Amino acid sequence: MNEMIAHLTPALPVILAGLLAAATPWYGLRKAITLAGPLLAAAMWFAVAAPGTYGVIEVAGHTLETFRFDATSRLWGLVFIIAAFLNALYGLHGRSRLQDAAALIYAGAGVGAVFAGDLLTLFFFWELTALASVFLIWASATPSAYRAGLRYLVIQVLSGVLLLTGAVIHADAAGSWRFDAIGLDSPGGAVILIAFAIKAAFPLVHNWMTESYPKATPFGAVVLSAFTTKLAIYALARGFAGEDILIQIGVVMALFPVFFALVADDLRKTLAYSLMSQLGVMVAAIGLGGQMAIGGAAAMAVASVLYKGLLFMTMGAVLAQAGTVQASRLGGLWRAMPLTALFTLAGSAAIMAVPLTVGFAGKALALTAFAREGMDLVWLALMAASAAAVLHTGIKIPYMAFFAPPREGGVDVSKVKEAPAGMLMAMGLAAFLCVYLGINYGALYDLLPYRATYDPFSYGHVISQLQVIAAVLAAFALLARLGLYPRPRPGEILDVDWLYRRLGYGVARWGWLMTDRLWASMDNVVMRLGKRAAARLHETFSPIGTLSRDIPSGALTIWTGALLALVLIVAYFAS
Amino acid sequence: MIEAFLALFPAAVLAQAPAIMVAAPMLGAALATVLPGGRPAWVVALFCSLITAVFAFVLLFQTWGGEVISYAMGGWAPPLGIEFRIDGLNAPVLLLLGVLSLLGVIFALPSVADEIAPRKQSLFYATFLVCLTGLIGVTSTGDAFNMFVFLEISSIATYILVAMGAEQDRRALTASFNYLVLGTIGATFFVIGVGFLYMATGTLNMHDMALRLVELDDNRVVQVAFAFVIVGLGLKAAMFPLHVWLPNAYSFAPSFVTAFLASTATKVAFYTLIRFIFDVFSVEAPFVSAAFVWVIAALGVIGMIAASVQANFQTDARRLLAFSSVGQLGYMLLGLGIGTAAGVTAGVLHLLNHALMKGALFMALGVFAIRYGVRSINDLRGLGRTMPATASAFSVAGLSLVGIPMTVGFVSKWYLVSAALDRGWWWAVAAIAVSSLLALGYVGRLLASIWLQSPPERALMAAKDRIPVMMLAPMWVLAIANVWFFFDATPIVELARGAAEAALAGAPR
Amino acid sequence: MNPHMVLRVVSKLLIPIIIVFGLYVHFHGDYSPGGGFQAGVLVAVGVMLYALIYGVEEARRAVPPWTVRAGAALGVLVFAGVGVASWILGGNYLEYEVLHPDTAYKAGQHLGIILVEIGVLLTVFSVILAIFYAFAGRAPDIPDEEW
Amino acid sequence: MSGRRREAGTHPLAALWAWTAAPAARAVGLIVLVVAALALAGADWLRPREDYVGFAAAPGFYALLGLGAAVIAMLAAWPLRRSLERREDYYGGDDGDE
Repeated sequence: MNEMIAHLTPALPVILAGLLAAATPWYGLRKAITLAGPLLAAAMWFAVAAPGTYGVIEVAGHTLETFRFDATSRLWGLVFIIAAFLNALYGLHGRSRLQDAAALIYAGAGVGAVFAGDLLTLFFFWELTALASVFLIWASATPSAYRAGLRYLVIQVLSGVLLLTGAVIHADAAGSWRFDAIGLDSPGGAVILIAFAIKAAFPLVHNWMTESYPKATPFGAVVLSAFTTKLAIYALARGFAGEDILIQIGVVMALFPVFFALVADDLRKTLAYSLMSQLGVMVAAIGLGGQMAIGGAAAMAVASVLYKGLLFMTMGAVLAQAGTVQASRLGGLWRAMPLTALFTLAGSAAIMAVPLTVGFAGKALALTAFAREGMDLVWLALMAASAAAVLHTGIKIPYMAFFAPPREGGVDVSKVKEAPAGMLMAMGLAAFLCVYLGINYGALYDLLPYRATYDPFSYGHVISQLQVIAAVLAAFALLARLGLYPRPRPGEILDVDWLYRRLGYGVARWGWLMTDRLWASMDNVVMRLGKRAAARLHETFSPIGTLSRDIPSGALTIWTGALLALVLIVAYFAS
Repeated sequence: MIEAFLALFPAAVLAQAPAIMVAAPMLGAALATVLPGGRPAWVVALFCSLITAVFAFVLLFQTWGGEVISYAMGGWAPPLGIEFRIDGLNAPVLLLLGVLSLLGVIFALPSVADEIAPRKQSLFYATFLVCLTGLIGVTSTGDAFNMFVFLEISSIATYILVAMGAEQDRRALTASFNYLVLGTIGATFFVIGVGFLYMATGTLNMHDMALRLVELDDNRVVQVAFAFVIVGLGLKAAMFPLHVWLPNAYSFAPSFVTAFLASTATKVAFYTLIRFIFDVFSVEAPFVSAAFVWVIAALGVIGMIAASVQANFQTDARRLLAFSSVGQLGYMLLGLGIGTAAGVTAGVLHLLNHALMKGALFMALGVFAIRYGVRSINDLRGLGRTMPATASAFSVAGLSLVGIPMTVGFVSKWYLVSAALDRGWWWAVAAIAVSSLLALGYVGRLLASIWLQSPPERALMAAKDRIPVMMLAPMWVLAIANVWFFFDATPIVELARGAAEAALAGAPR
Repeated sequence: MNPHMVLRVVSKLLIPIIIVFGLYVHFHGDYSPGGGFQAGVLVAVGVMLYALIYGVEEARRAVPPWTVRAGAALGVLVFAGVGVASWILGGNYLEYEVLHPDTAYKAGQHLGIILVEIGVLLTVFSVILAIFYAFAGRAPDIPDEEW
Repeated sequence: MSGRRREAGTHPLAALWAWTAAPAARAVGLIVLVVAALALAGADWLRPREDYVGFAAAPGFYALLGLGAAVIAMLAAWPLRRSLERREDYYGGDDGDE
């Protein structure tokens, strides 16, 4: 240990708190621990005086940089710590020890991954996020959640394995394990990019998110929404800033989920798709590169942690209190949960990027970067995607849950109670942050990796954003009145998960059947052809033949002979 | 510290250390045969394995800086007499034997008392000591024919040990018989190879043989000898297509025997492979280097994937781990096949680490078996709740088997990947990744069954007494070692590196 | 009247000779072909012949199984003990030279090899007999009527 | 938590949103929204904006963008949903084993 561990990574108290929570059966003490962990981490964050690399550990002949505190990582780290605290607050009433522990370990792993200075440390925490978070899905304890969790785990672990593979290749070529700009030129870069792409829910590999988040527990989905994808955005920003291909992917990623978000019946599924769309904007901004775009992506990530977290919290509260988040069974909940409705509206405003909310400050920066670069079409597409976000999230979530007329056979509003105090506190705090950072946007911009000289509150910007929002609202009201709005109804919307859940499964089954038949017919043919020869062999080697049938050692003896022949042949030709 | 340890022994004893290693368990075996009951025999076995462990450390320290100890049996100077030759390559294997036999014997008392009829227990321990004698002999001898003799001693004792499982399951008898047939084939191949070598070089001393083989690269007899030796020893080590004896033998043998064999017997056979390939023959001989790529590395890669796939389909926990052993052996073979110092280091490292993992895993299964009599994966369900201590140790070792960071499994996989990359073998890296995923699959099945499922009702009732500490302690020692040596990897990495250097030193060309 | 009179008489004559011949082979092993292994087999054959003629039960009375087990252990102990003795006398394991001060005639070598071979003889004798007992004990003896 | 609540299940703070349930709320809301949208779009003609993207500086552009995006999204959802929607337990419900 060349440099004594002066500053430990802030991940440590969070993970330790998680482990402690796992071992603490007393409810009160455990909750104190879950709150104390993030607070301690925040204290450690503020204790760092100057950027630099701390917490260097020597393990197995490798130097692990566990705490790299610089312009990029400090922002994400802080946001993750705040999110961990909000989540702990939100989970105050939760009785599940497993979830408390998993949430903290998962959050700690996210923090650790952000502060990782080298690829090995990154890999370690990367895998830890996967392993810890799956329990938040499994905690739902339904068979379908179990299977979704399994699929989630498989793809997340795959991401980790790819990361390790790519890292090894990259480090081999670059001669260093440092996690800096990787780029696609370097060998291994592509493999690492795929690893990141999985966690960032790129199109075609996004199903783990849209499938598992709605299956997680109310608390679990909140926690899940905060870390994994934002961690991937961080990793992309650090490793692949300015890779052109990300722009195209980002555009597709921003537009593709719009439809799914609009028609999904499960409101948490809507949120998952909407999250994917937001991530698409960030990915495109990272692909653009340059200080402003990266800053914009960072600001959006911060904003997204806050308002997406807030919306998942409110929907979690609805699920916990009303028993469902199916749009087709909800409506009129404002009567029972007025405060939750208020906070939902705050979150909606933020995701709509209404001026004076954090969403506005974030989105403005990212989209303006495109405009300044003269990438008009990309800009237009992303603008359209964010206009659609107003529709499919900003309006749909609060309207369907709270303000639509109650449904026939849906949730009986009179039996629903307002969310418990802990949840309300967490939602309130998140809503406050959404608005506070929107007004005092300087505080947010100061944390960005570059000094923003951009002022989002120019007349042109404010008015144009208001025009978009108002137009979408009016269009929604009009079409809903005309009955042209696709009203939610229960049903499964096919996504690319069909490829593996149906097609892949079907193909595998079909292949299995076919091979079975093939073997049978082959057997037949071989039997007929080989009958005479076999009979002869049998006559000759009868004792051995029976021996080999009864005892597998006979077969192995043949293998031994074959191997001997192989070695002999190799040796013969080699010299 | 090393000097202080060595200073504890008189010089005369230090000089006799190689012989003491072999003689102690041999005398112990004779003594145990005539003792009346299991417990006195166990005391003898414990004492002998303690001596073995202590002298394994002595030998290790004596050879630490690359020294070579040559011990002339009966005072007949090599190359004519039988030589015991300890160098950096076999000293770690001896250490492994010593430490794991000690831990195993501690574990054995309750386990054997449970699984073996009291009448046979003293003979059981005697057989175990004979087996240990043979394994130590194989590892320390420098004489090719003597190696064959010791190999047979250990093998025959192993057949008996495996057959002792018949009290639990009659299939142990067929398993043992199969093992006997195939083991004998392997030994015969080996001795044929040694015969050819003797024909070509006129010597049986392996060091002497290496010196004489330098000029005999083109000799067909030598090449044939090489083929016989590789295949014979490969069979003993359960190299992939020749592994068929192993799963049955491991799954029907008594628990202690499986734990002991899995962590030592195949390791010793693997050591003999290294000894022959690198030390007696040379990597620089064209037929050896060709065999590396086309036979050893290729079979290693095929084995680590095929056996891992097979492990995924097993329903019996011990069988699953047995197939996993075959797969893990693939890693070691791949390390050898890479053929560089880094590759051999990785191979030996994985050899040591795998002994730690599998020792702990099989011991844990033994504990499960003694408490609930469970064997199939299905029966493991809920054990995390009913036996958390054992289940945790099992999980740690299982994760190490997968190669999760913070366990030694990661360290050895790490070295293996680096070695493969140095050589530019991308396909090998890909295969390691695939095999690791497969390992995750089968270990995941075990762990999911243990931790995620609820215990069957009867499990709570059928519980016998508390688990003896004597079973828990060695298991936990191994499980902790699995984590410890990740954070302090230097000792084992140095051991492996020393072994690789000794192996590659070979004869000057 | 016992139907095997001839066999019994002849075997009673032969068995001591066989055993003595075994010992002869053993002691010859020192300087010409022969030795403990072959001798052990020969001596065991003597007992086996006895068992064939008089029945396994009789043979078991003459050479009880526990002696067989003890003999095997004792043989190994003798063998290993010679090694330990040579340690104590300051030599390497099984270094016979140190066993006797007379080096001119290699007396130590002679002594050592004979002692070791005695160990081998004992073990081989015992083990061969143990195998014989194990197999012979499985099937009932051939009844007298079938001779 | 007192007995003063007029209706079962109604939160005391629900008064905050009571207006949304007013009979006229829907019609009035529609009118207000449309008027607001038109007014905001009209502002462009009163005070021209600047923009980095050339065509975006055109008056009313953002309103059209919002309108277009929303209408296209909503209308496109119908055919897409018809082709992609399956019954709820398509992948097997909670008791199937996929």
